[in-house]
Amino acid sequence: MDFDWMKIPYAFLTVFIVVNYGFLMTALIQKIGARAGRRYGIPIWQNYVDMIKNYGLRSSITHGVMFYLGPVFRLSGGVGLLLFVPSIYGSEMFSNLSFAGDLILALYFIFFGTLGMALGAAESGHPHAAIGITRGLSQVSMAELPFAMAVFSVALQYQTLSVTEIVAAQQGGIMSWTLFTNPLAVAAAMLSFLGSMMRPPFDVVIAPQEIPIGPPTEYHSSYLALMQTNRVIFPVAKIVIYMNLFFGGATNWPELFLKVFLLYLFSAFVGVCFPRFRVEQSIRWFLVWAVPLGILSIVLV
Amino acid sequence: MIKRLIALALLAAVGSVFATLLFGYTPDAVLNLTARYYAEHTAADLGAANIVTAIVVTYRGLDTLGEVTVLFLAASIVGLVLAQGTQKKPRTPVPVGELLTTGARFLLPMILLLGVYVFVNGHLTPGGGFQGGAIIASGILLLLLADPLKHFSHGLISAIESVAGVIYVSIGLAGVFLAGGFLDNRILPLGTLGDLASAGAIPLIYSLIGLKVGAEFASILASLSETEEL
Amino acid sequence: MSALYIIAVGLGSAFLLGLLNERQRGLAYMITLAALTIMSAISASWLLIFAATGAHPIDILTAGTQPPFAINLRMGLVESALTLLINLTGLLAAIHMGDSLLAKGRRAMAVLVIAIMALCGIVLTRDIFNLFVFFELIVIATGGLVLLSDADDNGRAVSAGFKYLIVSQFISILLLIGIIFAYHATGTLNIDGMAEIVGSGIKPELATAFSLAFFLMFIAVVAELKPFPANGWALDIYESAHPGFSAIFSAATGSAALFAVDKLLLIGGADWLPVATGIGIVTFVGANLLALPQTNDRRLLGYSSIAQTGLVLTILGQQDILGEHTLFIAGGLLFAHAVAKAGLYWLSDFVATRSLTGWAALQERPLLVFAFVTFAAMLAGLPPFPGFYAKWELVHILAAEGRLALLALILFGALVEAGYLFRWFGYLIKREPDQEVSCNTVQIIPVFAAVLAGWALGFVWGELSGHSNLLLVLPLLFALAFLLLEWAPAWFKNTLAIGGMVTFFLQTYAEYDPLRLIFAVIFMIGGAVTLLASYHAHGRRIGFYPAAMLMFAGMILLIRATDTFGFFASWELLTVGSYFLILRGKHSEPHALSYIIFSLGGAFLILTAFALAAAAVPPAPTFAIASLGELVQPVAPWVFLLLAVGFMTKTAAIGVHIWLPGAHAEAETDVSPMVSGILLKAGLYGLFVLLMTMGKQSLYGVELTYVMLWIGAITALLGNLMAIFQEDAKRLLAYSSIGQMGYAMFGLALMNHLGWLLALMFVINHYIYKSMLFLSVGGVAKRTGTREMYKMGGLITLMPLSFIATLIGIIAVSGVPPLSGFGGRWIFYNAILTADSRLPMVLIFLAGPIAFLYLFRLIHTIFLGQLKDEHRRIKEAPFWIILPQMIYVALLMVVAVVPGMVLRHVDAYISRFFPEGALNWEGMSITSQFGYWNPVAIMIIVGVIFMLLFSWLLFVNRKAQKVKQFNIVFSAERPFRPETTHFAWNFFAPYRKAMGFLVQPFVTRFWETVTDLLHTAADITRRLYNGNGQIYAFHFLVFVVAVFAMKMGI
Amino acid sequence: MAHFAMATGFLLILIGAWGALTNRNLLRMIIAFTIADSGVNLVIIAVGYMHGRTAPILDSAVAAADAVQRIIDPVPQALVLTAIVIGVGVTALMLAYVYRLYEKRRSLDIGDFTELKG
Repeated sequence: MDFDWMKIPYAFLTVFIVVNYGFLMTALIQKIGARAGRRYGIPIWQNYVDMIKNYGLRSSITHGVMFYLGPVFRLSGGVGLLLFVPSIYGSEMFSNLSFAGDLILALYFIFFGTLGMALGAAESGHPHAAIGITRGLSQVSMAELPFAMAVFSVALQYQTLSVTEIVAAQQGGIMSWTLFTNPLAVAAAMLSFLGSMMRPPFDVVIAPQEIPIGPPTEYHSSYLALMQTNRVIFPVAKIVIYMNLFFGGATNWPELFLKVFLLYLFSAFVGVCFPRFRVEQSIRWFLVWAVPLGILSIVLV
Repeated sequence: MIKRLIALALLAAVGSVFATLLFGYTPDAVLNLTARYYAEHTAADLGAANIVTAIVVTYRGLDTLGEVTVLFLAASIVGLVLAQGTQKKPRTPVPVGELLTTGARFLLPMILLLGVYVFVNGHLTPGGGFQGGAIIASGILLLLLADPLKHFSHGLISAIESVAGVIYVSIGLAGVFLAGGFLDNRILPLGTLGDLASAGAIPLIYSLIGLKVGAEFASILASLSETEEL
Repeated sequence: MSALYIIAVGLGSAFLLGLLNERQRGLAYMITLAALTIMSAISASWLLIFAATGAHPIDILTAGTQPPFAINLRMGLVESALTLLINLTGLLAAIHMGDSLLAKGRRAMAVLVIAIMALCGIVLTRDIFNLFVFFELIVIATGGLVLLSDADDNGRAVSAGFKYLIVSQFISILLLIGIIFAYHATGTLNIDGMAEIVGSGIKPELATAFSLAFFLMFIAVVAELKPFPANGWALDIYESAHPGFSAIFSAATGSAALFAVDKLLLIGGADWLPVATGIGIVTFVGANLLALPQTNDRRLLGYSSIAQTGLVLTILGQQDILGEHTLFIAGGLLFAHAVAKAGLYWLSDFVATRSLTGWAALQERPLLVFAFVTFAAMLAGLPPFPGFYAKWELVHILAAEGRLALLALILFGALVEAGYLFRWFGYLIKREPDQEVSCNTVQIIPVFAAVLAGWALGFVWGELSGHSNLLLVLPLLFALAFLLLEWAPAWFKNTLAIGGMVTFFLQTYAEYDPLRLIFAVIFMIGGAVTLLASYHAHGRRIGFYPAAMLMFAGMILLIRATDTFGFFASWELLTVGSYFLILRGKHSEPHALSYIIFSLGGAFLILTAFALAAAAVPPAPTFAIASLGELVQPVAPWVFLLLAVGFMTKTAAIGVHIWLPGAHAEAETDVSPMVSGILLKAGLYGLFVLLMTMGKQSLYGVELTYVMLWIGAITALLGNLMAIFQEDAKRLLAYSSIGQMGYAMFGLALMNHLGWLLALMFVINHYIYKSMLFLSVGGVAKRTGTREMYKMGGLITLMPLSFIATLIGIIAVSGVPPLSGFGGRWIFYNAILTADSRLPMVLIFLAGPIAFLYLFRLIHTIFLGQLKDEHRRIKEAPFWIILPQMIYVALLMVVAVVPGMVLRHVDAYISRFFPEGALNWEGMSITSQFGYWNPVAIMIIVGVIFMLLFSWLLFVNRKAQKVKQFNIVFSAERPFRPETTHFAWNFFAPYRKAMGFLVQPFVTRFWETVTDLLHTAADITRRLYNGNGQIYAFHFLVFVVAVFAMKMGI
Repeated sequence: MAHFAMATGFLLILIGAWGALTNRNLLRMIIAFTIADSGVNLVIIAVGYMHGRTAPILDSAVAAADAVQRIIDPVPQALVLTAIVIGVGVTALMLAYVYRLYEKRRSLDIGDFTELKG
């Protein structure tokens, strides 16, 4: 088996870059959101502080094996997702571990962390964790649907499931982005995007008021640290997929940073403008608005 | 009322079938195939003067055996059913009158004799086992009317009935071995047409039938008579 | 011995009985038995002669004169068989009624002997008037026996008998008028003579009279068959008479009367065949429908008898097309009916109460249960009994001649009949017995004689069928052998079963092509692995092994079948076997019933399809399955449609799925994986075969595979959706199976290379993970004593192995990498990229994430969350239930890492059908024309990341202690009761609010409405039978007039 | 002649049937049936009748040789004998039934024996 062992350090590099970028970006977005709400917001380095503190803490309690594994699953999911998709188009160095599988692998790997998280939180025996999970799963199952259809539409459009080839097909100017060649799919995917970013109006799952903090209620110290790390990796990884599929990918890191930031900002923007939905409302919202777009995109492509 | 109307409608429909049969019916001018055969062959083959008897006892002997069996069955069942009912309690006999008693005493032998005559001569003259048996049974009926408390030996009646039946079947089987088939009357000499001792086994069979029928009717009558009035 | 001796012996002994003393009852009884034995022996000797030599029938003359001038009898193959049936029924009935006969005395015995003799007479005689005499003998003997056999001594039988006599009087009036005018028109009383004259043309002036006369004779004799609806009197007799006698009335009288009708049809000729058909089919369907709401066992059997007689009459009416097969078909159905019905009536004597549920008393006697099963299977026409072969022939010929409406009616009636029979069997097995079985050794003899006769007939009909005799097929024999081993302990039988299946696989695996090999492995090796779980059972486990092995035998034969006959026979075998298996569950009675009804309905569709197919291709004794591909328009799409729907009832496609959840959920712990993980694959195999041979078909411009695509997608969506709302863990898994089968069907219907590969992937995966999950959940349910998930919780520490199995299972089902489910999803996406139709895929997309919901619910509410107080001392599931789960875990891992091991061979095989789109299996990576996938790499990458993080966390938290259950805080309180803390009930409430409208039980309501309508119709019709004998006479006359109007009107 | 007898016979059958269908009393029904039976027997005999011929008995009046031209059809006569006897048997059986029914219920109304139905 001829395996290019250099891929491993490269992969670590990608993770490193993304983690740092994610720290800064999420803090920035949070600050923007706070300002929009006429609050001062957190300092930009707050994430680093929290992270160092949490990694430094030692816990002496656990609720059981799955409780233990929850954060592990979660972060594995985030990192895996990041690594199964090439970050920078045309760069051998940052194509990561995408040789293992194509778009479908990424699509399904999104659920890996969700599943593990759900299992771990449930093991804590905290009812709010379970309630949060049911709400989250209910909402995600519907929110992911338009995205899946958009992905399928794109795959049909380009007749491939390989992320690299899809990005390649979008090179040559902004007008060859999927955003313009297949606007319906992108619209559907972007609506779905709102649902999966855990921001208002679709954040009842981790609702900070009614239920302490949703599934992660019982997590603290190093458990929480792992999950917080994932909170920054996962959105970036996901946005990278969006970027690759719909927005022409990125040929270098600054382009990636920019695109990721703008996409993230989009969800934050919507989040500060709209009030929160209840779960059944959001399910219906996706069913009524996003799913038809997805169907249209499949039929018309 | 509705029931009657429906009944009327149904019977009208059945009646229309009957009417079609009736109006479409023309009597045969000549004997048909079967009847012709009987007319031509009975005398020669079976030696019986009464063709109807020949048909009843021999040609269609299986029917007759069945017929006898029907009576046997009826008698058995009636006997069984009525025997299961409560037995007649002794009661004061209704006076039956001198005329009836005397008449019965006087007529009974003659009736029995007539009955025997009728079935013995069944192959020669109109009549036969069934008619003779019925006549004998009517004698029994007379006896019962004259003396309602009269007790008949069911064992005897039953023995007559059964022995006659068994012999009947045996004669029938003898036909298989000695003649052309089951119930063939030619196991005995045919004799001369018109003689009493002619027509092979027909007189014998008809006598057995007469005895059997008489016994069966008698048995039914006796059973009915012995039953408690409800 | 001449056949005449039957009559002579009967009569002679009857008269002889009269000679005996009333007290010599023992002797009288011996004479009765001896006479009936001799009569049976005579018939049997003739049957042997005719069967062995194929000699022509022999005419027996009476009076030494040639017919038509004297009465003649005829003994041939049919006559000898029928008289044997009659005499044996009589003999066995006499044995059965021994006590009663001895109590009533010699005259009752004489009546019985005469009745049997007269029935033989009806069969033997060739004279129409003689026929009348024998009929009257029957009437009187029947009347007498009913009168004497007033079982409860409350006069009910007496009033029934009187009603019978009233109608008989009307019948004999019509018969006599008919005979005399027929005689006048033809000049003969001989049946053959009349037929000859009618055949050579009757004189025109006599023609009208003759046809009227014939009508009267015909209708009178047909009335002896108790046609619907002119049969109230007969039902009352069936209900009230001594069962020993009812057996004669049903088995012997019915058969003799049918033969009489056949003789009349000989005279009437082709004109009257439609009339017989019409009366027969109306009777068959009507009586079966009316049997549905019956609660009295004997009355129900009466309705069933009438129905079966109606069916045989229908067949007699179809002589014009059945030709030389009439005998085989009518005989098969008639003998099956007679033997079974007699047996059931005799059995009914052992049951004290007259309700159907009272038969639960038989539960304690496995042998009697076996007898009941034999009889019910014979009546329902299941293999390997004669009715099955007969049904096969009948349907084929009807289809070949295009009499499809009749075919549909027959199958509908048969389905209704199977419905009430199996419902009854459900009562027998499942209801609480409220009384003891009362039977003595002697009374059991006739029942088991009937059982033996049933199996023997099955063998004979198998030999005569021209197809392979099912009773000579090894797997089936192996299954049946377990009947003889019922005394052995369960572990012994289990070992034998596993050994047998593995050995058979090793002996035959070289014979299968890759596709069949996969199914063979799942059926045989998979079955053996699942059977490992059965070691946990103690005792003898009576009834389990014959049923299970019957099912496995059916499945094995299914993949080995090359012609349609073998295929259909094995289909029925596996259906029946699985039905018995499912019925073993504690509360599975209604579900097993709906399972068998849907399955038989599906089987009938398959049968019809095979028949239509065979009709479209030049006649051959067998129709190879491969020849399905040769069919052309217009028949091909219909065959396709019927077969597809038939197979889909087994895979529980939406619309015909309602049987599955209950059946799978209520089954025993080790049965659920068999019927879910393994049995469902039989339906998929059917669909595979169908699509492989027939490919795409379109009907009225609609592509049928496209419809199937939609059905598959809807099934996948709704199955998954319904699964998330279940509170019962096994029901949840069952609904999940519906969804999974939807996926597989969808894959098949894609009609491309990858679609099929997808379906196969599902076949393999679903077998593994669903077996595993069912075992795991079953083990938990066994320990906790409930299947309601909200009553469980927190079992992870107590049942860790079950938890692991469930965890692996749900990861695999959900399709999350790196486990094997992902392979399926990957192939799925590749497959749909090449498909033309895109809309149904939307549904499939939706179905995917929904699977997460129910899977999470499964693992959360059982293993995570709060442990209940009453479960604190629970132990891990029994070893034998855990063992197969661990094997499955290992298997899943293997399939996940090296899917190519199995799939590449199949991939190559599928290339024969779809050369386009094959996968590339070079190296570690699997490549399609669109994408790629490297299972090993995924496993390693995920594993490495996972282990890195895990070991870090372990390291930093090495001092962490597991805290107490309630060491959590919420809403400023510390919880103290697990019940209020375990969030489990109505788990996905928001989802129900949003999507609940999709899972309204429309389909269930639809089928409920159908059955309700049937029952209501039957209940309304029942009111016709108001019990008044005079009204029954009206019925008879209305029947006569109606038939007359129809016949003459046409 | 034959038509007249036959018409009478049919009429008797219909009368008997009417009686059996409309009378609720068991004994009356039985009597109605015997009337109908007589009608049947009359019809049978009527069918065998041929105008201008004599009874099928060979004696001094009818010689065996010309019997074919002289006698009427003997078959219906043989049949009717059987029919009559069977009728008697059935009637006897029905009477036994009525006895037993009356014994059980003290009623002769057919409408009182309807406990078996449906």
